[in-house]
Amino acid sequence: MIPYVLKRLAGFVATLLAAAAVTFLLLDALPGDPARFILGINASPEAVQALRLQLGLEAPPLERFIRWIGGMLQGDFGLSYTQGAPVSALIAERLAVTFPLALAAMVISIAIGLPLGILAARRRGSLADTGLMMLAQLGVAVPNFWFGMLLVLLFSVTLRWLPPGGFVPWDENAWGAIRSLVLPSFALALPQAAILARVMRTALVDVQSADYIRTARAKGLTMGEAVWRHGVRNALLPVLTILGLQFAFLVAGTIIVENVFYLPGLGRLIFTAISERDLILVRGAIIVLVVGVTLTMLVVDLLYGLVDPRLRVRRASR
Amino acid sequence: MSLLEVKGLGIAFSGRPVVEGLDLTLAPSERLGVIGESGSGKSLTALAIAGLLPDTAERTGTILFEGSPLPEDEATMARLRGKRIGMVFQEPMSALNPLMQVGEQIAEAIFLSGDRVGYGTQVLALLDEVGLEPQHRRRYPHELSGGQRQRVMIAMALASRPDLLIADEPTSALDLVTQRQVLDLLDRLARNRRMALLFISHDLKAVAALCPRIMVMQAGRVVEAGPREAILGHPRERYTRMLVGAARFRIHTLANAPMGDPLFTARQISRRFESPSLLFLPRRAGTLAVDAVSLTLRRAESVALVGPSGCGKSTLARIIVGLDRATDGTMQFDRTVYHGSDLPGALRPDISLVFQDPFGSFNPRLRIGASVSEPLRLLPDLDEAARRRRVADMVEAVGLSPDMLSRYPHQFSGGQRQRFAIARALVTRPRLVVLDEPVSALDVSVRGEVLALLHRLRADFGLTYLVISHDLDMVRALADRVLVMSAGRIVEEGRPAKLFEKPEHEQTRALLAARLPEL
Amino acid sequence: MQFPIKTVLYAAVASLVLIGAAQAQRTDIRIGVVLEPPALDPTAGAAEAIDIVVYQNIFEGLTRVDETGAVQPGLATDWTISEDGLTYTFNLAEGVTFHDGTPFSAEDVVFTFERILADDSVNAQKALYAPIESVTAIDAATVEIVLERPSGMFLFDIGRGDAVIVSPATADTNATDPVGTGPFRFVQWNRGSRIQLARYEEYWGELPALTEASYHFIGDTAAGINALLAEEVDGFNNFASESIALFEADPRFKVLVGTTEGEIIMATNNRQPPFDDLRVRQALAHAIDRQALIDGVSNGFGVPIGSHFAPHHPYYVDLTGTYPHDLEAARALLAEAGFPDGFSTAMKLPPVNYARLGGQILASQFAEIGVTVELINVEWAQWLTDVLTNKDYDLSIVAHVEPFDIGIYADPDYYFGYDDADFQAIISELSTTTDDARRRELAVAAQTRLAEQAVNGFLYQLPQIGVWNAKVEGQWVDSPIEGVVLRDIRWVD
Amino acid sequence: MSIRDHWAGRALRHPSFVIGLLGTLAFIGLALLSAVWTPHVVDRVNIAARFAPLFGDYLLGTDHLGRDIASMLMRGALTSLTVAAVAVGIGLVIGVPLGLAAAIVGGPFEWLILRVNDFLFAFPALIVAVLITTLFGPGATNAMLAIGIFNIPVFARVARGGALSLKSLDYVAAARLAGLSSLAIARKHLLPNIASLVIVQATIQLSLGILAEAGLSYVGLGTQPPGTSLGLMLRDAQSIFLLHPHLAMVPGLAIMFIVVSLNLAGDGLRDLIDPRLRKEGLPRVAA
Repeated sequence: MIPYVLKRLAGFVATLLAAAAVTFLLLDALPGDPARFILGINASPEAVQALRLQLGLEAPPLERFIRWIGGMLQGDFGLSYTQGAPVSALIAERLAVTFPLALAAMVISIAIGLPLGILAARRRGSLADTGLMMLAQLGVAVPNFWFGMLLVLLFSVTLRWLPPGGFVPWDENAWGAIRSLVLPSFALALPQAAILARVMRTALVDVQSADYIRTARAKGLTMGEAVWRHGVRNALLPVLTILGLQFAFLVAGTIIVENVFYLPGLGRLIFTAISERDLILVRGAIIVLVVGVTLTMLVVDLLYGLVDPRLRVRRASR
Repeated sequence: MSLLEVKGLGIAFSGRPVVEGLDLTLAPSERLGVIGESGSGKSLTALAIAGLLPDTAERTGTILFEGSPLPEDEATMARLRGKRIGMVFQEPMSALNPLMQVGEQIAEAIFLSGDRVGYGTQVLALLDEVGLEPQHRRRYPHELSGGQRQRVMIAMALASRPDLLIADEPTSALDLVTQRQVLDLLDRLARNRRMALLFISHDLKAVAALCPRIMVMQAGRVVEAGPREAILGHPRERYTRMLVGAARFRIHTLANAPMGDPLFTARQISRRFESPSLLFLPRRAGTLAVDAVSLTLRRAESVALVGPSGCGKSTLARIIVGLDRATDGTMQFDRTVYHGSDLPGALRPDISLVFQDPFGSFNPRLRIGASVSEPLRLLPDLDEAARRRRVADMVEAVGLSPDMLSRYPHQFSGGQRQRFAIARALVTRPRLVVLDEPVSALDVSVRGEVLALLHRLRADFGLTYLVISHDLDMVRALADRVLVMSAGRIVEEGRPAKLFEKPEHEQTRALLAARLPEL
Repeated sequence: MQFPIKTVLYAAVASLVLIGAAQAQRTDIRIGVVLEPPALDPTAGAAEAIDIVVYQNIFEGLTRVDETGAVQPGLATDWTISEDGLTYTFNLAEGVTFHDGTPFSAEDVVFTFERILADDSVNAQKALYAPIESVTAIDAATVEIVLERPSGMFLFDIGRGDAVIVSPATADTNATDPVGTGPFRFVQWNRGSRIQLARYEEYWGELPALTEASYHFIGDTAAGINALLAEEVDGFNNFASESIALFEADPRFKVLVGTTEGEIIMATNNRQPPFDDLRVRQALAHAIDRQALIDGVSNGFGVPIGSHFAPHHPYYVDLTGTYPHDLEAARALLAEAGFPDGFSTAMKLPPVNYARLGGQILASQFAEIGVTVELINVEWAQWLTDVLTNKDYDLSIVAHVEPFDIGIYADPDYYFGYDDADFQAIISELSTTTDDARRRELAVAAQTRLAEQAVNGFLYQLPQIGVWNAKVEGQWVDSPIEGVVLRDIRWVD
Repeated sequence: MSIRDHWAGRALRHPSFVIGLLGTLAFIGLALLSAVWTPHVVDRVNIAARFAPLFGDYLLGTDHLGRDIASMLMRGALTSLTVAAVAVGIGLVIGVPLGLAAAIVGGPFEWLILRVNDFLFAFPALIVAVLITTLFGPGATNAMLAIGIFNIPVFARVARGGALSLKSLDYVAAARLAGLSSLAIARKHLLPNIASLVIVQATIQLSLGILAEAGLSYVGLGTQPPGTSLGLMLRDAQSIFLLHPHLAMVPGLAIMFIVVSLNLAGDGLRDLIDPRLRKEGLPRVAA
């Protein structure tokens, strides 16, 4: 197992370094000057220049890049230009919304997607199967900001069960925080659940025609028992691959859903920070997002190694 | 009362019949061999008996097990299968659950057959009975060789002490030596456990070696059935006669081996494979696939390189034709010295290779003509007309017609494709042709023709052959001289007749022993 | 576990009390705003979003501007102005404390103005306070400010958010933890979500009715509508115009339509040909159909303007008739100026609704007189660099929200590129006279000059469309200065 | 050619494929038609005719600027399709060669390409879109670039997977024996055989591109006025949904219709061209 893990870790670190470098370069090339933005229309050039010095925008790019990376390793992401607060605090505050949202969406999509996929596979060809698969087709096709709004109109405006948006901080009222995450995570989870259902169904249907299932039936298991004891675990492999990719889509989705439900998430932070040219905040936030996505892919890779012995155990001698 | 009685069995898929009017009876501990080519419906018959037909199949006729018909409802049929019938399938690669240790999979079979306690020791007993070591039980399928995996399958089938063992092509995916060991194992087990055996195969010699009674099937019908001596001795049906004839090779060795001057010599060729190491960790010691091999091929000579799978013969072949590079040692073709993939372009037309699997050797998206003329790129000075004429000549030389060139590979049979493969190898008029298991993937009936073709082409074009194989009968029909390889080294050399009478090296003896008795 | 009789009893009693309390008047308010402020120090940032939260709520100036735009006493209860209009003596209120308890004194006023005028000051409106020569504390409760030259707007300018009085102890941290003397103190800021204020019980003046106030940041209009309809938010001070019909028809809500200090103009680069030719600018003025623009962009909400002046201001004069919507006249003027079949130009639009929609409507209106307009959408930061700083533009649409800012046309290198001696004379006299009648005359003259010169396309005044819970009173209908003043807001039955 | 008639024969017995194909072709037809003709001039602002009702003198009514919804739908479909198509093009042109090269060359070069893949993947399309639009200003072209960049790793992954399974086959070795260079082998032998894999993935990425464009337009980074796209129409209509529901319903349903059609066509294509494909359980990568 060790060489497999080390290989994956090396890849993880390399991807992160590349991401940091590209983010830094891209943002440095952005036109527009943060100091001018803070001081507004009528500010005098001297005031703008004073602020630029104060924010350290004048140092050469490479030096700033090294300082930034060094700082990040010790958890210091620098100070935000516009809000003056440490970037790491700002990000942590927003992460307390985006991370549980993405996690909840992932859990919901698995909780809905997998059972439906298994149900559809078990009743292959029946009405339930075609019905579920049509539903899955629709699930993928609905733009999530539109679906989100329809959810709000039904559950908040008409039924008044859940808040239409906004976020009650965890420390103030944990239950309120959970309530404000329910609708957004469902809006986010819908397309992912649809994809998971389709992949699970296809995987299970393929598994049913696999040779080792026939062997298991020969040993005295019924088709259902054989699929359950042998098939599901093998069917999990393609599902795991999709799960690994899905976190990246969830992150993209959160940015839109945070807008629809006006949640103080990392996505919106990046948006406002970019339009306000708060580059140091943008850089920090993007890196956190990229780490989140690559970390999940690493975890899924390692899980893959765990589930599939073929990856971690040496091949038979020739 | 017979153990198994099948009356008027019919299997059809959406109306199209695949098996019709099949009758078969099997007494307890009796053995029946079913012989038939691919597509004859023999495997479907076995699946029908075990109640494993796919749900899209429509079954007619009756199957009685100890007098009572097979239960309709799946659960009871599954329990019956588990307790009374054992099955072994053809593809060892995919027949075992890749994610579960083999010991566990055997234990599950024991658990299902009823005795819930002490199955740990039973697993060890079964492993031992099928010739595997105790530590194998913690291995995963991909860590075992084909033969070992087939033994695990057999152990699983025996777990429930079945009265009937159905073996569907159990050895056709194995190399000859392992094949013989598995057949002997099945024979011994059937006798010790007094199990009835339904042995299905396309290899007549394997069926004849194991079963006193034989049933011949063709296109879903039983052509002939009866005791072994009757079927082999004086077959009544024409199809059976053709099958028996094809299984016996006409041995025709050349009167005197032509003693041309040496065309190709290899000096101390070795090939080491490094294990995949991480970027930073030190490289671990690799395995030595070919170990200091030296050989010479004379002009127009046909030499065979034989050995069990994994002895390095294919690796050596790849190095000789320039697909791979030797880690050390040199080779000389005519006056040019090379190490493998550094074979100069000018010499490439002179050496060519015929692959084993006819299905994988042609690009499905290209017309067969384009594939056959591809090697002509090595002869840039040929103009278009000369190019087309040469391809047409070669296609006719291998017994096919040029107007087939515009068709696609999937429109030809295995035999025809192998002929096209040979035409492609000869289109550049090579002097040395390396043949990697040229006929082992073909149906028995077609093998004879292809071997005869190879024989004629060698005579017509004065070709030098290097034939790679593990099938001694085929080798004796084609080669003037035989080199026996084992674990990367050539251990014995000689004329086929001498080797067959007085084998010296124990590897050669093992290969000879693996041959099935003549019909 | 023995059944917790006691706890159940308490719960029952508590819930009864709660229900009882629900009938009593609510004293908390939740206000929706579209933009979140980048920081909370009004003296170190120009964003309007800052003043909306803090102006007259957390911070106070010497004077304060009321709902009509008039100047009222603030921390200075009364003041005297010398004959030559150069020396102002302010008497400060007694017993005033900052929210952190430190007492307020004249020293704080001196510190505040020295901080604004310092070389490294980052105050956005530093130019307004340039005329100040000295600020001296006569005694703990009296401050004297001496000017270099008289300034008609001085009392108004020190009432703006940029000149609120800050304490030296907390000046540097006001951006994230504002401490002022106002009726509400800062409680908590959950970034991206909301800011909470609470009534400052030791406030020196009259205590406001509200005990708690929170601002909720909702950028998306549809989300805002849902928040109002689900009664998660009690009102928006200035809401998008497209769904107002929804709230006018709903008895739970009331809609207050007023104006702001924001003039929406079609900025024209007077130095860039062909716009340096007065006839071309006049032709464009004739081609603009203001009412169609207002209907299209803000669903009919908004007052057309003929010059750069807020209609709710006492000195306002209606000059929309200077160049009435007349396509024939426009085509004639273009021909006269040498463009018989029009010309093509480009319009850079910042990322706001009135600009992006307005641009499309103006483009289709100009197309009718042969002027083809290419629309280029830019981010704010890019607009500030391209248009404002480098003057690299032909036309643009933007709102100038600074109160009484007609003076910007007197600066020749301001991005309009307008350099007119007569106008500059009017403005310089206006800024130095304090007599009201004379100021009105000058203001009218300035407005008329700009209108005739058609310096820019004067479109309409940015409306303030307030959508509130029907049971809330005391909000300002107009907003003569940036801010949502909570002082008078209360719940009624 | 025998593959086509055999293929068309089986196509008719594959209902969902036929529905998907017809839906897609109808949609593309309408979109292309809008380039030459639309019921009304698409971007003519006519305030007086705002919010005209359904089936009045404007078939699908008019929007908040008085523009005819039907014409906007057709032109919007054209923009959405072009954005998604160009994005797929970018993914194809860069992703597929990368994937093939990784499979053939292998070793550290393959490791590098896989890392670039992961890196490109880790950047959510929206963040890339935001960065690009702030660099070059928002607009349809930048949406194409952003979604295109997101497609590259998808196609690279598909191409590499396909090529790896073919690389060990004999006809590739035969080609190498015939002296073909790696590049020639990739072009002549590998590319045609992974074509079906790539085509299927292209249809799926096309449908996801349309959704991504809608997402970008929703946050104001996709197509900019006066241009129009389905996403932009949906965003503008979202805030007046309660007053004029049909303004949001029409673009929303149009997006769903084209995405479902494309997915059905894609899956149908996969089953028809290469049944073996489905067996490999190629995980459908969705954005």
